[in-house]
Amino acid sequence: MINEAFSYDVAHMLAGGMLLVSFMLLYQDRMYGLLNVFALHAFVLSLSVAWEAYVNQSPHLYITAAIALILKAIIIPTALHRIVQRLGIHRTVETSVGIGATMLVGIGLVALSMALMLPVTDAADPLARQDLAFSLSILLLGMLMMVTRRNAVGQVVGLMSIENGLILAAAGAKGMPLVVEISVAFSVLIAFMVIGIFLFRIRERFDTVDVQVLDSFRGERK
Amino acid sequence: MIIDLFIQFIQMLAVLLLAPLLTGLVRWVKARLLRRRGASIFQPYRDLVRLMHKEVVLADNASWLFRAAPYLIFATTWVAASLVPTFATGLIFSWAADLIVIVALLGSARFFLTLAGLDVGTSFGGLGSSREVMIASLAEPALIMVVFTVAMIAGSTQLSTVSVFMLSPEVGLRVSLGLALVALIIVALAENSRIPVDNPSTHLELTMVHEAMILEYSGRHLAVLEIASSLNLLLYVSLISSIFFPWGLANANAAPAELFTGFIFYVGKLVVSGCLLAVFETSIAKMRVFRVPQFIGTALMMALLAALLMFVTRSL
Amino acid sequence: MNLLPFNSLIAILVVPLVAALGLVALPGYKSTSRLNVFACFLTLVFAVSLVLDRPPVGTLLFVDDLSIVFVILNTLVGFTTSIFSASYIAHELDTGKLNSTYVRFYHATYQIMMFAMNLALVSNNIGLMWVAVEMATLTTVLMVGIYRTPEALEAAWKYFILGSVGIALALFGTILFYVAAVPIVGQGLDAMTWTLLITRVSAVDPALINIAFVFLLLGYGTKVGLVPVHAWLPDAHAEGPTPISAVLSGLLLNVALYAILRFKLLMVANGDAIAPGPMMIAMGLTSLIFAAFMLYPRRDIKRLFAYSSIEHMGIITFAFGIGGPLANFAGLLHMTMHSLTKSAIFFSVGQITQVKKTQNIDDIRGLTVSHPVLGWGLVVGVVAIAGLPPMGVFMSEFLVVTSTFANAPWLALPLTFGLLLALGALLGKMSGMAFGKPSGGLGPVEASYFPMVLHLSLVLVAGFYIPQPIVVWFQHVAALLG
Amino acid sequence: MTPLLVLFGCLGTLLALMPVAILCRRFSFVSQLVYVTSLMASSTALGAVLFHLLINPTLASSLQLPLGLPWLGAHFRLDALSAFFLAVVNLGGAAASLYGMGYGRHEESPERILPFFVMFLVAMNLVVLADDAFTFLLSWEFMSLTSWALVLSHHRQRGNLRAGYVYLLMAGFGTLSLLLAFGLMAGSGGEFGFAMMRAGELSPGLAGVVLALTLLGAGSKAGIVPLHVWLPLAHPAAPSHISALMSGVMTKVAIYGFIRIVFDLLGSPAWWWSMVVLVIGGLTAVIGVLYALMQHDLKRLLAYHTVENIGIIFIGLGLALAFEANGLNALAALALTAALFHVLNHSLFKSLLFFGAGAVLTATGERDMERLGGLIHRMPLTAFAFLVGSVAISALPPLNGFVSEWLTFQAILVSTELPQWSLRLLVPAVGALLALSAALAAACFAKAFGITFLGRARSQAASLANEVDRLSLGAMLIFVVLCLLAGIFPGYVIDAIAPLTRLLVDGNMPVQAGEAWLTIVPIKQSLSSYNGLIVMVFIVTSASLSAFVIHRIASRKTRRAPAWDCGFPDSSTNTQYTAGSFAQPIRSVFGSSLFQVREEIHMPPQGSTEPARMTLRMRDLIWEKLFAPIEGLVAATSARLNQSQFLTIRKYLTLVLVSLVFMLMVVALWR
Repeated sequence: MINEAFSYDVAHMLAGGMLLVSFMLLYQDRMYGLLNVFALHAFVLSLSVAWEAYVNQSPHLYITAAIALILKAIIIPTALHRIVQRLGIHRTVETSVGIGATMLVGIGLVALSMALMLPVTDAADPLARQDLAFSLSILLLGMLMMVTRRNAVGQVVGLMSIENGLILAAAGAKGMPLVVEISVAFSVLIAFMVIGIFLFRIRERFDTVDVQVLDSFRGERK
Repeated sequence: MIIDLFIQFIQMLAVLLLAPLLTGLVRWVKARLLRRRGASIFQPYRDLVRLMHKEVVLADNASWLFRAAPYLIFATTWVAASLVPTFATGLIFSWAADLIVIVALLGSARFFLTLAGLDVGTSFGGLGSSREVMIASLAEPALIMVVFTVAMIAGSTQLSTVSVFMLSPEVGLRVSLGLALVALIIVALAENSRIPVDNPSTHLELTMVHEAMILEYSGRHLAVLEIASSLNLLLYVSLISSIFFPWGLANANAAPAELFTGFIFYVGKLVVSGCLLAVFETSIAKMRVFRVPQFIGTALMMALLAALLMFVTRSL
Repeated sequence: MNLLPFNSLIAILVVPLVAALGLVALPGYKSTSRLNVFACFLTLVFAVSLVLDRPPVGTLLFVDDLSIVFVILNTLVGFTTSIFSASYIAHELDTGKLNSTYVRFYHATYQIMMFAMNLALVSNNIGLMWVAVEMATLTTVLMVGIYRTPEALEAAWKYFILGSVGIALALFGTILFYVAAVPIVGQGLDAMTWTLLITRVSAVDPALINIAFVFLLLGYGTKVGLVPVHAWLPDAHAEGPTPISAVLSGLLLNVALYAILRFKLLMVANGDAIAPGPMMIAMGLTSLIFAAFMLYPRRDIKRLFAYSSIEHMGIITFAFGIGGPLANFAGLLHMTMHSLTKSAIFFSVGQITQVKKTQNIDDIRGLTVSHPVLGWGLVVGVVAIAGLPPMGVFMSEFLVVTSTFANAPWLALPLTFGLLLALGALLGKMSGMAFGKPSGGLGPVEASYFPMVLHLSLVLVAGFYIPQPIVVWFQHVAALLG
Repeated sequence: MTPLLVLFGCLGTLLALMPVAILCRRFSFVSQLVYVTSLMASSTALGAVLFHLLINPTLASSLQLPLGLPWLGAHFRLDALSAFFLAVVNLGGAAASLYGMGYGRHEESPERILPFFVMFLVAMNLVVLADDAFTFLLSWEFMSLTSWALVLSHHRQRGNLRAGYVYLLMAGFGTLSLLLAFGLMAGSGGEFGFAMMRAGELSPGLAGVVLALTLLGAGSKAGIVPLHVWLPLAHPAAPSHISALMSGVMTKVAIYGFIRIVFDLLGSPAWWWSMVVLVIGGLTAVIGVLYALMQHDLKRLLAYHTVENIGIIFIGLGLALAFEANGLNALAALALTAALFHVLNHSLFKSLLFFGAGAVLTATGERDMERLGGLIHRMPLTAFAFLVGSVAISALPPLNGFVSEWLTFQAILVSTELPQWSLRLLVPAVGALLALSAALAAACFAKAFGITFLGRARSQAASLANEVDRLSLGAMLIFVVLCLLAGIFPGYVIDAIAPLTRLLVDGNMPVQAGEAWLTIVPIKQSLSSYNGLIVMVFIVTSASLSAFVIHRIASRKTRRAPAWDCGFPDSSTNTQYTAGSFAQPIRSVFGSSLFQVREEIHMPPQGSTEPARMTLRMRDLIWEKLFAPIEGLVAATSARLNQSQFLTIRKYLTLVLVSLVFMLMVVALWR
């Protein structure tokens, strides 16, 4: 059994790494780059979940780590690559807010989540506290990303980075039953499936998945 | 009891008989003032008799209302007039109706007159009626306000009680009384369609109000309406005199002598007021119909002012 | 006593699942729709039997008085809606708006949705509850998109994106709750078991569950359709098949609200935590007034009533936020009345849109002349939903308004303002549609009026007479809700 | 068998009629069936309440049903106040049913009237009977709802939809204000029983708020200015016997609501309340009658007159409040009696007048006075009835309208007893307004009757009109007789009202039954007294006497000839005065400010033969300045907010993020 401090540092490092990657996601403005960075995000996630599993001797977390690795780090990015190719939108610059502003807001959000989390979780053990703080900021950054991305793929990626943050939190929560991970995986699966269906259908009818076009102008809009 | 009834009866008869005389007097004085010889003051009686014996020429689409109206108007006016103490107070039926009722009775007379004006469906009739209601809509509130003032002072709306109180010393001289008097006189002029509001002796469409309404009447109907209008004049004169100049009013259950003096006083008042009216009418000009509202409006304002003064100063 | 060979709590979950499988397998429209109705009826029966024999509290599943109210309401409306949808879908098939494969898919999803909602209502585990709510959401997403028209797809897409953000928030809230509970209750399932939490929550670190509640309120609030996270709701109602609109308004919103209520109980039970009331009151009032304003510019009949659902959800949230036996009773009553009335309205609206072949309010005129039953049904429904007597909503709104006088009288002003605003909008639209010279399609209605009439008569009776047992029950639950 | 039970029997019968009317709508007999049954039920109810009011007015019988709020139940109570108003309601209901038996024959879609008609009657009865807030509000709003349905019974006519909409919206507004008022009175405990509200004491401030809310709630239903806007739209839109019910009876139910809350439940009043009520009453009276003068739609004119009479009633109520607040209970009783008497009177002659208008409508198909005229020849009985109604509503002796107005004047005259200066200044001014409105009312009905029934027919329809059926005439004649009786035997009515005043302001006028010759004496003989009977007898005798004498001693010859008209008779009926031209002088006096009247005369150019044209422009300032802005504000706000409903998903997500961050910050700061 390795000592507390070391495991703590590793966990900290990995979680912090994820946060860093979230920032990278935030300023990626090319499709392919975005997908690659997301794959990296999922990879770091799986690492940190695995580490949690190792430290807490909770083997079921390995499953989660595996799901994260296989599904999020490999399958989904490649699938999205395909979609991007088929839709021919890999060239589009698709952030709608300036990178700098986004970054500033992101930093603000991180600060907020730290301010919220670190003081309150005294009762919980330090590991969980770290993870909660990081995952909250990852979640917020993910939302920020969904807000700043103009097209569907970007938003889906943002959504999935939110999921990653959630999984990080769930993994950090000691002994959290299997229910949650399964549900997460399951929800992500559904998510991907549905998105796939939608993108496909949308392709049928629109020449772009730009969300702005999706908002049709019903008679009610005046 | 019998005496009271008798006196009441006498009064009713008196007003009926004296009314044409007053009209005749006013006409005669006006004529003299205009350096004309003028018809005798008894001319109205002759006119009435002549009219009564003429046949009635009814417009083709005159309804039953047109024929009933004169009698209704006459009746209401007469009842009102007979409720005003002329030479004696404390009439037996005075409690049956107070000042407000008298005002309302005149109102109903006017109501039927306007309807009669509309009945035949001629342009003149409508013209008369519409102007009449416009005048009345201002004159009636003014009258009510005068009534308020008087009632405040006398502590009653019973006319007999009022005039008795007015005789008593504690009346004193009051601003509101003066205002009320002026208002009442203006209203009286308006309600009797005298100059400057209306001109009884013209058939010029621009100036007609009262005459326009009774334009279609003839024969006995016209006669009855004439009596009614002179009754109206008499009523207002005796109203003013019994409120503001109640001197010489006898008490109902007084000795015959007193009653007689009261009667003399009353006739005197009639003569004086008749002359005053004639002088007034000859000395000023008829005003345009649409300046009439201001004229009567001032009466309303004065009466309201008087009432307000009373309400505030009373019980101080 | 146990009337049944097996636990009816399990039954209300198993029946829909089995039915779903069967519906996927079975071909042909008639049989499937019949099976659908039958399955719903069976579920309803089992749900009612829950009142008679209460199964023991399990670690995953349990029912208490609160959840039984929701379950019965849920299954009842589910049943009537299935009857309505049978005729509705038949018409859609005839007009070729749907083909048979989609219908099969539709029925299966319908059952899965029922399963998910029941599961959410009877789960004793906050994690499981979360899973169930999300499952219900996702199934409805599929239903909304079923017509594949651009608008339908857009609506479903919007619903999906906003919904899954809601999912994420709710999950994070749940995790936080777990983390907060671990030190007290200990690791594992226990820290997520509601019945255990409610007993021990007083010792939990309040600061953490405060944050958790924010996430839960926003997360589940998205499903409830509270302003400002309501954006998906009007489109989803307008573009999906009308039975689904009925189910969304009548059931799904309640289920999400149920989740919020469960956590509100926990918050209240923990003494030092932030009071959940003010947040719920604020969101409720915002939803009410905002939705009331939104009723005026509406041109699409289904959107109109979608916004009215937001409005009423606002009222209900407001009532539960006020708290206290009276307000909670009012909230429960209002929720029941709203589910019944709103689904009845959607039944009539569905038939109207089918006979008039339009959803545009301006093209629907003189219904009481052309289709008396539909027209008067709509009139009665709108009169009820606008809170006019002698319908049940009047009673509940009366109670909601008067309950504010107990502790916060000034809140009655914005509340009544919103009510009046909504009244004006709804009546204006309704009188235009129901009266005047008929226009649009004059064809006959082949669908059955039974569900609409049933709901409306229930609401009508509730307006001046509520049976004593139900009153006692509701009062007990209201007391539970603190 | 107490009156209350009889009453509920009748209500049950009426309710039972509703499904019958719906189910048997195909058969022709149903309308007769419904009207006959409702006639019987209403008259039975009338008998029951009269029994209660005259035999044992002091005892209050109450009843509780397991309906309404579960833990409260539905409470009903029959005391003197409710008995009086129930009498008004059921009298109107019976007459309307009788009238409907004839009038309903011409109805093309009775199924849109009959069910709501009976429910409307039931609702009005229940409002007056209710003894707890919930039952009261339920019946109150149900009353509005059913009458709304009746307003929409001719929903295809232009403007009726809007009328119904405005009506129901105002009704909802009123109900919500009353709801707030009751909420305040019930307090935190939520005691909704009237008995408990009576017991409870409110702080003066709260009581004032309750008064204001009650004025908004009951006032909007009664039609006080400026909340009257719905009334002239809705009342004429309904079938005439419904209009009669709405104008003659429903507004009285609203008055009942006001009296019940302010005089009964709210406890002792503060003197300044009366200021508010008096001002509102006076303004309502004058503005209402001015609006009426400007109308040429007969039924709308009548509706505006309802507004005026409501104003008169509120003046009486205000005076009663003033006296009661100063402990002058006898005088309060006088004022309250005047108000209640006018309630009765108005219900009588307003129903009568609406019946008359309905008769004209059936006979000619016209409501526009400009297309009527000369009907006195074609339908003499209707004309007579309408004339009596007009005389009564114009407050002319010896009919009933005058008595209540006279009593109000008496109450104003004794208000010098009041200690407050402001009241002493206000009351005579209000008196002036009252007198003004009375005079204008006379003018208005000279116009209404004169233009509609007198003169020459202005349209084909009017010249071919025929007298209406016997049943309608019967309904009218009943009211004619009642108006006359209430006018010449006012003492009995006053004595019948005495228990109410004892109940509400625990004082009463001197008993009138003892007075000689059936005179009425408000306070004491020397102060003022009135005897309708004597005046009546005097007028009749002198009129007939004079007629008799003249016919006997002078000529009785009569000849028909064309009208003289100053020598310029014109055969065309267009030369007659119209409703518009009749009102022109008054319009020019009063209308310039309130209605912004603008008259433009376009003379034809020299030598051209075309006629000169006059265009008249009038504006309804109350609507334009008060309601149109609200309408516009709501529309603008919703349009503005509506923009936020069609954003991109991204923007919605931003919304979610922002609200999340906001709430998190709140929590962070809260700690």
